[in-house]
Amino acid sequence: MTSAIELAGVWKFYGDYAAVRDVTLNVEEGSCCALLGRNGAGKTTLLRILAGLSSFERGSAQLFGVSPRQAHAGFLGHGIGVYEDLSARENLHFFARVAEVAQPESIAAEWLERVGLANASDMLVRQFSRGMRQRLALARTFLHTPKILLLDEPFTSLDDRAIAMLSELLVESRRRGATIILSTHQLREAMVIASHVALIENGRLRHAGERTEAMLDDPGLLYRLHA
Amino acid sequence: MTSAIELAGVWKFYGDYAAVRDVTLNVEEGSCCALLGRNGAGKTTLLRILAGLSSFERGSAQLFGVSPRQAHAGFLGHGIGVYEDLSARENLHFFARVAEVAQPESIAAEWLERVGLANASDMLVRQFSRGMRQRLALARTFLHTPKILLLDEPFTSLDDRAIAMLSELLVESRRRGATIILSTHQLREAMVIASHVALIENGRLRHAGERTEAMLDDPGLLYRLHA
Amino acid sequence: MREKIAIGTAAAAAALLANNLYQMFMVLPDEALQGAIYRILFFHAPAALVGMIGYFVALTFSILYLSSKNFLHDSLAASVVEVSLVFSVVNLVTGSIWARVIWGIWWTWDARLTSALVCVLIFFGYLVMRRAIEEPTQRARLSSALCIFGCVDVVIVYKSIDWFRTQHPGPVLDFRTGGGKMDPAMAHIFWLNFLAILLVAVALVLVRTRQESTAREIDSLRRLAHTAA
Amino acid sequence: MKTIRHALLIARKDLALELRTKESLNAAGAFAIVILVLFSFAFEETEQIKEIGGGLLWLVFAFAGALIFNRSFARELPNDCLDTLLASPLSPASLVTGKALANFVMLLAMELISIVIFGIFFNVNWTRHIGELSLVFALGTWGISILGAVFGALTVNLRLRELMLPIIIYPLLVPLLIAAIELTKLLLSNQSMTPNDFLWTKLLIVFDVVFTALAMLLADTILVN
Amino acid sequence: MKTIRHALLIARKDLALELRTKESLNAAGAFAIVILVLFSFAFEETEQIKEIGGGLLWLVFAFAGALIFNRSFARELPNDCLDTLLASPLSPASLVTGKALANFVMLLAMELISIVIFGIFFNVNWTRHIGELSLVFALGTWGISILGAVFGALTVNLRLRELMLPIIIYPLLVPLLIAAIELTKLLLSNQSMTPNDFLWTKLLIVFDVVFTALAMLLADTILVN
Ligand code: HEM
Ligand SMILES: Nc1ncnc2c1ncn2[C@@H]1O[C@H](COP(=O)(O)OP(=O)(O)OP(=O)(O)O)[C@@H](O)[C@H]1O
Ligand SMILES: Nc1ncnc2c1ncn2[C@@H]1O[C@H](COP(=O)(O)OP(=O)(O)OP(=O)(O)O)[C@@H](O)[C@H]1O
Ligand SMILES: [Mg+2]
Ligand SMILES: [Mg+2]
Repeated sequence: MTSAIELAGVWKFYGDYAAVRDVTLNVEEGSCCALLGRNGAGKTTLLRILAGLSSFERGSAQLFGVSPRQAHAGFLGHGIGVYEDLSARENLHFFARVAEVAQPESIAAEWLERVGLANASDMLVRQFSRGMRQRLALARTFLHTPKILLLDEPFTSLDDRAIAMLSELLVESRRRGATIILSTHQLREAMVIASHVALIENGRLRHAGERTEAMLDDPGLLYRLHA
Repeated sequence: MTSAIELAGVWKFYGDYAAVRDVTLNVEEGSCCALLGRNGAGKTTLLRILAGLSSFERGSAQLFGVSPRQAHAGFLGHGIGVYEDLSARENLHFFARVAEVAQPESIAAEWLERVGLANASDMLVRQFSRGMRQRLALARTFLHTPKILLLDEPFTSLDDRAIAMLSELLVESRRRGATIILSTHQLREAMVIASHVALIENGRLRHAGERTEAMLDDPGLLYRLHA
Repeated sequence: MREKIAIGTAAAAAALLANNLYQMFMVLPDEALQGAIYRILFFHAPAALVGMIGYFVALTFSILYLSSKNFLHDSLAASVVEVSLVFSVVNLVTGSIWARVIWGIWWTWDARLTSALVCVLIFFGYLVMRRAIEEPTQRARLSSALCIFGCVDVVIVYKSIDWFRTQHPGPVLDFRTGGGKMDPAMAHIFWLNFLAILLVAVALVLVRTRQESTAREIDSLRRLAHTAA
Repeated sequence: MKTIRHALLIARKDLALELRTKESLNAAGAFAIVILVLFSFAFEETEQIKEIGGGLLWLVFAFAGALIFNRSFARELPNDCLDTLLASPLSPASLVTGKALANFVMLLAMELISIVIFGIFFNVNWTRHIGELSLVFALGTWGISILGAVFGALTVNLRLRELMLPIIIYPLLVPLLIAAIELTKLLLSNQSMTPNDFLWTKLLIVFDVVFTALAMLLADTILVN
Repeated sequence: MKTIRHALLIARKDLALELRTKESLNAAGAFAIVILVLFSFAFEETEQIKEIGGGLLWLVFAFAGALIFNRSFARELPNDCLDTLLASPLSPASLVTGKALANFVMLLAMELISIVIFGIFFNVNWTRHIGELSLVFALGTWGISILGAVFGALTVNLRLRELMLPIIIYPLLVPLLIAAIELTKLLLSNQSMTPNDFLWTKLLIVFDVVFTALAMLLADTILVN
């Protein structure tokens, strides 16, 4: 199996605090890796490094052999990355054009349908509820069918149906060969979707491997093993 | 039992869209009501009305017999309401003074300890991870021991430990007589904590009553009943 | 080692300055038109030149930082700008005094004077901005960019007397006119004093850089402590 | 009493947020220098400058004010802090007053630096009537600050934002600025006051009182949805 | 090609956002009007005004520009939109160019309004050399806009951003402003161009080219962490 994502000995400092410490991680092409860890462990920092949004001091990071800045992964961060004063449709049009998608209009309409915002497509984002925003942000991220998806707590504020919709999106993305890393605190959902898990604690990678049956039955297992 | 929160025939319009439709709801003093509903159902709107942050067109809303603007409930919204460029401690000092708490300094220190931010108390909030922010926001909300707590998706981004901490805070608050309404999509956690549940759908209240044993065993039950 | 170089440079500068001052006041005669005051030239123009050279050195270090991400280059750029700024201010002040004596006014808005003042403002802004940014990589990155933009103005300062008819005298120095505009004895002292002032600047830069790198060492030691923990 | 205490709380918080370090004074100083230099470029002869010194100064203040006021409520937008304050026992009036106080302090600091630099650049002696001058500055600055706070509140309010109210609020400042300019001109040129000039002072005072009262009354309307 | 297409995309998006919210246009427009009104009070003699008209106008543009540029990248901060753009295939250079284009259009609109008001208030006929004047305005405004975009990006994450931006860009703008002022003065007073004046035009063009090139080169450095 080829590695889609390769991190080797990466350190990231904020001032003199090391938020990521000597992390070496390979994610196979086509797998879905759940990045787990307590608040402040360094999940967001790691994902931002992979998205090319954050510099790091030591080590190397590569996505399909190129630097994160060149890989243009689909990235969904804590901030959701859509404009408050544009409508849902305008947002998707804009980001579709930015991503150089072939038919921005029809793709945008299709995605509005998929994430259940077809009725609200001409409302401004500032009029959206929190969950509707998150759905729009998901559409924005998946829109250009990126080969690598970096999702930071994508389940936030989603209702049961939207969670099912996102799970389906993830399964479908894997089927077309995309590689996924997602961080989350919703262990149960994560275990169902993930093929691999990684646990990060105080910036250090404590575990990385396949998601086992035992984890599926007891989502909190990993935390307890490394307590 | 006296009602702490009384909503009678409340309608709220955004332009010509009715986000809250004829909602009549009483929440008993000392109870904990989980407000459930799909994305865009109207949970946030309802909580904002109760916090006095949103006007409404018809009906009446009272908290302990006074209008929401005078009741000064403890409110935690989607935005977390802390300043990015103040440290955690400075934030709590400020909000403790705003709430006219007796000993702002010691109370702030105590709460930093409780939410697990004692080590990070002099960091600026902009340096916090998403979960650390949420913890700080919880401290900000509970700090002045309000009689009514309005919590909009308080579990967002919290890790397992922080969820346990929040559950404990809620139990403790009820013990001292506080009334709680919280909205969430994390049904499992909600069912464990709540004494009552309310379901809102397209702005209409579809269900309000005690949380039954059946719901505890099957958190999705309510949604299925009203499908 | 670096300390010794700094001390050595400072000593050389002091010796040279002493010699120059003796030559200036005891050997050279008064100038025909201006009298004694013309001697201010020996400080006025070299200060300007050293300042401008400094900005280009800082430009070089800024570009070096951007290609190498080596913080040493960043602190060198910053200390060079700081020292250059001092000499630019010396140039402004001596020029002002001279203007007061010769032209009867402290200041006029001609191209040379204006651009020289703007240059000071730009690099003052550079220092203000550096102080306002706490994160070291961000500070180095942004101030390097600003330095590159600022140096465009230095070119304007230098060329202003060629491009515009100004109150300020046109080019006189040999390397710009091809020679002949300045008395050789005067030119000799002029360049000697230029050298002296350049040495003072180098000594100051060395001291400043040492302070900066000490601060950086402390910083990285602290990181190391965290790394071990 | 409570309103004042709360207003002070807000003002202190705002100042802490913006002025964490003494670098901010550097920044204010640099700003004043740059603007004044820009002015002298635009109007080359210094003689002219002396004549219009009063106007010049207040223009700089109005510009610095615009930059400061734009931030004053915008600072409450990230993380919905404004909501948190509105849900708290703090009254909207104390919020507006607090913002005005913070604006006042920041602007006054800027003004102090500006006038010192102005004196040096344009060779104007402004210390002769320093008492009266301080009074004029304080009165004028308070007027700008309270209107700036109201203006800031208006612009963050989504309901009112499209109403182009800022365009109305700004011209409201014109009478105050004219009064302040006339008085400053007078004091800088070392003339004595005529009854006509007291009129300007009165105008300043009336303006301050009226707008402060209006701000208190309308704070609720402006801030609460 | 791709850079230009992307830049246009960004510019269109920014203009759409601005037209919807009018955040900076309101503030900048109101401010420009107030300054012009104030100045018409400060100088009672219209003769004086004609002489300093060029300086006055460009000063107003520079000030209004600061209000516009402060927002230009700040608009990307809510919801971390800037991160999304940086993670996308869009190059930082096209982002800066796009912002500069949006700034350019907004500032030009502002200038049009200002000069019309100026003409009315001060009784100046500015339509005689409208072709040359447009050229001078376009060249000058592009220079201001590109610098405003670059330094808007540079200061977007700094505290005291509002003050920091003018501190840094105004000194850099001085040569350009002086050239624009000289040319505007000339064109407003209806004189014909001398060779010396072509120098000013050349300066404007060189300035635009140099700073645009530097902006393209340094966009990466400034925007990417
Ligand atoms: C980068 C900036 C400057 C450089 C390189 C520079 C260089 C020179 C040089 C080489 C001379 C000698 C010319 C001669 O002897 O004919 C000179 C003269 C002079 N400079 Fe500067 N200068 C600079 C800035 C200034 C400034 C800012 C001022 C005023 C504040 C100033 C005021 C004068 C005066 C008054 C003279 C003598 C004029 C005369 O002889 O008529 N200079 N400068
Ligand atoms: N700009 C910053 N300056 C200083 N420290 C920072 C900064 N950003 C993050 N940190 C620190 O880095 C650590 C890791 O943060 P990160 O956001 O990656 O955590 P996380 O795993 O995503 O947590 P969460 O589950 O709460 O989102 C935290 O301790 C945080 O305080
Ligand atoms: N400012 C507004 N203008 C117009 N419509 C709005 C506005 N705010 C909210 N709405 C609409 O009101 C409805 C209810 O929104 P609300 O935020 O209360 O939902 P919610 O139940 O909190 O959803 P979520 O679970 O996604 O947070 C939504 O359909 C939303 O589009
Ligand atoms: Mg995170
Ligand atoms: Mg909600």
